[in-house]
Amino acid sequence: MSRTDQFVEQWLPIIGESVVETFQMVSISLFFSVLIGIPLGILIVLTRPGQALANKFIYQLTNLIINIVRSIPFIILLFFILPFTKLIVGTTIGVQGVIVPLVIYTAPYIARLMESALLEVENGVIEAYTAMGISTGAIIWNVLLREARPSIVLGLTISTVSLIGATAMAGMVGAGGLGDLAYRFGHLRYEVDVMYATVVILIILVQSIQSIGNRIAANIKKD
Amino acid sequence: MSRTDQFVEQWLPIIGESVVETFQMVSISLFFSVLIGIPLGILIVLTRPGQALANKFIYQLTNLIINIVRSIPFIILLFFILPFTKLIVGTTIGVQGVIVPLVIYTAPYIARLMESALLEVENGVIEAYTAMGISTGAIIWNVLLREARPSIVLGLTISTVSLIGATAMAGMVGAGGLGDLAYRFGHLRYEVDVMYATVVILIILVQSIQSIGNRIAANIKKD
Amino acid sequence: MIVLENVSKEFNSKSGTVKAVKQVNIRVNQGEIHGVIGYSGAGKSTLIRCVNLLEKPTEGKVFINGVELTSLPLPKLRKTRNKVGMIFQGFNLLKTATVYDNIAIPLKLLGYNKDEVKKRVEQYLDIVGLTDKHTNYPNQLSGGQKQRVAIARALAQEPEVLLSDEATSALDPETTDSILDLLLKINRELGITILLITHEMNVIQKICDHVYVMENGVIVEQDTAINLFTKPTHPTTKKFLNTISQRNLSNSLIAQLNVTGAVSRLTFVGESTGKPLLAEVSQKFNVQPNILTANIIELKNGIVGNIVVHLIGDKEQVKNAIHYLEAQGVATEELEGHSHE
Amino acid sequence: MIVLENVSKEFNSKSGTVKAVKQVNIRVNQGEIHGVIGYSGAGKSTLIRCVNLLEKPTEGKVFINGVELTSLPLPKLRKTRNKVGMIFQGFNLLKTATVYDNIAIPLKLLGYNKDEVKKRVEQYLDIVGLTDKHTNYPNQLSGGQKQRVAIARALAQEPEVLLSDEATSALDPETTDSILDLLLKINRELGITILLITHEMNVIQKICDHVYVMENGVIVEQDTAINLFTKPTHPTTKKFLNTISQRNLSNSLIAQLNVTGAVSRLTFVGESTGKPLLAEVSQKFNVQPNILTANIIELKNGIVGNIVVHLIGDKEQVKNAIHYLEAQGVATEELEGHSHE
Amino acid sequence: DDATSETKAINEDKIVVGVTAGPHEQIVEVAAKVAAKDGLEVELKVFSDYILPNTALSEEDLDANSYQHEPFLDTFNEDHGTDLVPVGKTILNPMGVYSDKYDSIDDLPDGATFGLPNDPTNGARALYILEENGFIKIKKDKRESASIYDIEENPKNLEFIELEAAQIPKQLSEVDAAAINTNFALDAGISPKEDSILLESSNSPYVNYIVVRAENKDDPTIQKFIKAYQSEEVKKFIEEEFKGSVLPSWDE
Ligand SMILES: Nc1ncnc2c1ncn2[C@@H]1O[C@H](COP(=O)(O)OP(=O)(O)OP(=O)(O)O)[C@@H](O)[C@H]1O
Ligand SMILES: Nc1ncnc2c1ncn2[C@@H]1O[C@H](COP(=O)(O)OP(=O)(O)OP(=O)(O)O)[C@@H](O)[C@H]1O
Ligand SMILES: [Mg+2]
Ligand SMILES: [Mg+2]
Repeated sequence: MSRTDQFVEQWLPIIGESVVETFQMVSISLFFSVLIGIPLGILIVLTRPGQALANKFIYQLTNLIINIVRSIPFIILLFFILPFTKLIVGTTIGVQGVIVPLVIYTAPYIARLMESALLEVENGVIEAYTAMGISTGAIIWNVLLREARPSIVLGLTISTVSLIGATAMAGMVGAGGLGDLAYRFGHLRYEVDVMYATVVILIILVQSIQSIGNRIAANIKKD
Repeated sequence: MSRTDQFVEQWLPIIGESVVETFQMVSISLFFSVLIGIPLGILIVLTRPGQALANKFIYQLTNLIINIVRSIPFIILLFFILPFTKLIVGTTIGVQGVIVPLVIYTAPYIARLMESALLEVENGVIEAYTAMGISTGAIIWNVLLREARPSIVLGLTISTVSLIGATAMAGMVGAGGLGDLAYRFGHLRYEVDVMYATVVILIILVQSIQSIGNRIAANIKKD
Repeated sequence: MIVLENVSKEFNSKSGTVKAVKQVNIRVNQGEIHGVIGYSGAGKSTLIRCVNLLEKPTEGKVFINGVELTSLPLPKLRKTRNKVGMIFQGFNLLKTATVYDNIAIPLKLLGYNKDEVKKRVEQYLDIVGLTDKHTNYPNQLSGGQKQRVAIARALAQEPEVLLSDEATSALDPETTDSILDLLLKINRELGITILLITHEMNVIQKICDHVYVMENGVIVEQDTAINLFTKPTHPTTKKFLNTISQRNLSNSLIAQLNVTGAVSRLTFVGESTGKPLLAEVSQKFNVQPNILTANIIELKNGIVGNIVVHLIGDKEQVKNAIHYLEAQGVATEELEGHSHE
Repeated sequence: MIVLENVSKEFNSKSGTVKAVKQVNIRVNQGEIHGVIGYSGAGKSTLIRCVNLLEKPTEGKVFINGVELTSLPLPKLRKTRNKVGMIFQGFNLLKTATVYDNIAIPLKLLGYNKDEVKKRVEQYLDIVGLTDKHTNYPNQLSGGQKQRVAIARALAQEPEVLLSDEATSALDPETTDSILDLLLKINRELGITILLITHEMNVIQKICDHVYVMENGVIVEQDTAINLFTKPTHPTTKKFLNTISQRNLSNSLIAQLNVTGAVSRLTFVGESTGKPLLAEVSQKFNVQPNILTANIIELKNGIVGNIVVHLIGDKEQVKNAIHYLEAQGVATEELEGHSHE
Repeated sequence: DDATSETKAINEDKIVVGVTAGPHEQIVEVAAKVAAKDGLEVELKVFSDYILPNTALSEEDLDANSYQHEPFLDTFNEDHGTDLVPVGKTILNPMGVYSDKYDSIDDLPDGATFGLPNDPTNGARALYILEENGFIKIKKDKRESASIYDIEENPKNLEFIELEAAQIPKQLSEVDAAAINTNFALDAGISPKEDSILLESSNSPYVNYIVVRAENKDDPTIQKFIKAYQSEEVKKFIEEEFKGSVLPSWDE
């Protein structure tokens, strides 16, 4: 049996499992992060002074909460919210246990990127829809989010890639995944082949996500 | 001596030192990341198909490099590039040793945020300056970067906050800093007071950076 | 019905406070079309934006169909706005939506069902002549085409009140005419109330019942279109009228011509234009009338004729001719020239 | 000097390929002002954008001052573009720069020294009447004010060749006039070559030497301004001319009037407008001329008079009167009406 | 309370064991194979953090963990008010001091830089070795869980630099001396016997344990797992794989 065959036989299942874990962590936590992050981003844009729902208190509070969460290093956050994690998903370890901290880590980050994307939407179009007496909710959905889509897609792409990076740290709570595999085997055990294989998979993953993101954004953008 | 006094006496110098280390790490690596990230972002915007300097090869290559670096989890990156770090700054430990990996981690990230900001600039203005026969360099500086400033500032703010997060991991090469202090003493050694103190300082730091960033962006934005 | 009572609007900027609109009163009854003219920066756009509260007036009250808007809670304000269409000076289209969707989306949001939306979009796209562009995106359109999409969007809403800010200024005369015809038609058939801003006198001429002239935030003159075209009093009004009746002859030319007679501006209203008055004069008096400039302006509610003639002959005869013309119901104005401008 | 040789431009979009400009030839000699008119979507903006290669023609050659641009390397293209100013339909100002900076930044980039920049900015801000707005940002300006900043920016460059895409369409008549006067002045004093797009015939009238009429990407008629105003041949040209000479009377009215005589359009060129011809006719023949519409159009290079008269009298007399008028150098055209439109 | 602990009573066929990445993980992997023959399934949860395996254990997400020595466990129990108990000795991960620049620890000059692991279990040990050999003095109450801030006397003015344990061999050239776990030293091609300038004494208190919640101390499933861990196969694996840098310590 050649060295390669041996490597494949030994590591393929492990790497395969890590790929699955990474996909699970990224997709599930991305889903919830988007679910929380986008409304948060909208809230912070709409409640800022001079905007449709200007409300200094809510604006400052949301801002503060986002900042607090973003201030805490991921590893501390992970530990800080253990009771909360336990409450929500019933366990603090494994892929399940890492979803909650990943979401809490990623959501405010997405909110910030959202903010930056939404602030780019031309005021004029929003005015046009306001003038027709269309409700703020409908304007958010049909104008604000719609027009910001190219930036939103780019922002989400960036977030997804960062999220993949964060899952590497998720290994610390026993969730596994590619980043953790690279760290544990490649780094701690000097199984350099595993590390390279894993990093190559990560690169392919990131490159695909970024290409898809760029393509979608360019497609939506019509000017 | 009261508990507080004791705490202050014991930990104040240590925390103070960590604050200094964090400031050093963040400011120096931010400086270099911006220096590398912004031109990279410009390159990737200008060489994309249909743009002023459209060049498929450079575009794809830059894109790939950014993606590769962004693919590698920070913790792996930190150790991967040790020889390179040693070559550049002569040491791989302490604040100096962590600057290189932090820059390599942050620069492509800034490049991506830059890309997203620059793509928002209206084509019309760029055309107006092209029509006057103004050089691409001058247009980049006076139109592209100028008009994108609000988004750039927001993007840099987000990057800076993420960078502070990354410095927490930098403790692994002995660079210290607030995040590392919170992790090792607050978390690993359960000096809860230290953790809270550190986290509060981090929150204040992040909140200030974000507020300043938001204020500047709002000030530059004139529509 | 649109009523503005003492509406003022101030802006604060680095270069100080700008009073863009000052104490303006306007009343557009149901089914009427009123127009606002004025120089660039006069405050026209700001004024019209006060009507649907896109700009909150610093002072004054705004009524639409009898409802006072400034004190209205948001949900009720929205209800009223549903009935108010607006065409913006800057188009304000969705960049990422096709021409079709730019018209369809607001209709969907206003609660019309799928079939109705489709019907209206197709109908109004046809009206503005953009059916073949329905899959294009705004940045693939010419300036005038964008303007027409904006018009179609506002009209498809089939509002009771229409606010139009230079809706036709990016359009060629032919397209402008067809849009104006359309506005007149829906005004007549559906009784839509229109307040419009324009700098093109032919728009005023063709569809306005009433005209406001604005300068530095103040309405300096207002009257029915006929009165304004016949007896303008404010210099700004006169300058605007010059654009279609070319009233301005050089002073030196007038002075030169006055040596051999008199230069006179004759304004006819309605029927009197039909009479071959000048020929009569030439037969009755020993006076040769030479037309220097002439215009017959068909207004929405009547016809105004405007002729500047050089009446050649001796002073006495010329005076008699002018008296004769006035007796026939023609407004006359003798023009004095200066030999040096 | 601007020369376009067989220039075509195609766009590809979902709704198929659009041939926006088809085989266009244009030659604007140094110091001339040429105008392009045409319906919305005719391809005017695309054409003018081909001149400085903002739009790369799919076919054909572009020369500016004798230099062929399409094959020029970028640095040389830039050199040529330095001499070409452009006013855009959509303003294209820097949102984040003040009015002052919007004019100053390009000047700085073009290498003028500080004093020169300051001098020019102040001079052109004054000319467009925006001195008091110099610290404002574009979104604090009215539509016309933005347009004026764009004009000032292009003129401050003091180009040899100016491309203007509807530069005055957002402006009131007074401001338009002052801008046109300015263009004429710099054209006369500095010999600047101008190619402009407009849909306002009074712009053509006031400053153009030569006119192109564009339709569906093709130039369907072109001639000197005087010839075009006197003897328009293409229906589109005629429609555009109607906007300033109100040539169109309803067919039924014409039919009705023709019962009691003849309706005739008289076109005078130059001097003949000065003659009291109609009065003469009325004295010489037993014919009463009733002016239905009348226009005297002062073109840049001459005067064109345009009168539609109802000549009342018996057929024979009317015929004689018309022959007499033609003998005096007046172009006549009898208008036929149909009782049913 | 009783009700919950009863429902959470250890499953007879399967236990979940937490380990930290590295030797602990590798060894339990082998122990799991042994246990499988005995009808016991062992599921591994790998952590890189040193706190979460204990919190997860006390939260009943784990049934046992294997990564810590007694001093660390005691501190943890005290800090977090938990009741975790050691039930079986596992391995000793001896530590040595190495230097690229000096042949003897006594050559270290005043103010020399000294690298040591930045995690609490290994970091405290490094300091302990130094204290044992009289280079520093640690505060009394912190003796077995000391950090670099707990040093009372430092006559040589050593400058301590905390580094990632696995990384120290690669960074050895940048410090005057460093404490390195033997396994990492071997991986990096450094020989403990020849290259070290100081080795941990064999009576180290830092033997690692399998740890469980107090109520499961005598649970038969746990005993089954301990038996599998302390088997001959595991011992053989350790000796072959780690070549003396990790010592099976349950027989002592
Ligand atoms: N990028 C594009 N993609 C597809 N079609 C385009 C694009 N740009 C312009 N067109 C089409 O080309 C034609 C000519 O457009 P152009 O802007 O030149 O018209 P225009 O004569 O300037 O009209 P207007 O007076 O309304 O400004 C239009 O039908 C337009 O829809
Ligand atoms: N947001 C603002 N901040 C400061 N000044 C403003 C603002 N908006 C408008 N203005 C000023 O108010 C005045 C009136 O502007 P407005 O847009 O109403 O003019 P307008 O009559 O519509 O002109 P135009 O015909 O050029 O469109 C202008 O002098 C303009 O500079
Ligand atoms: Mg306006
Ligand atoms: Mg155009």
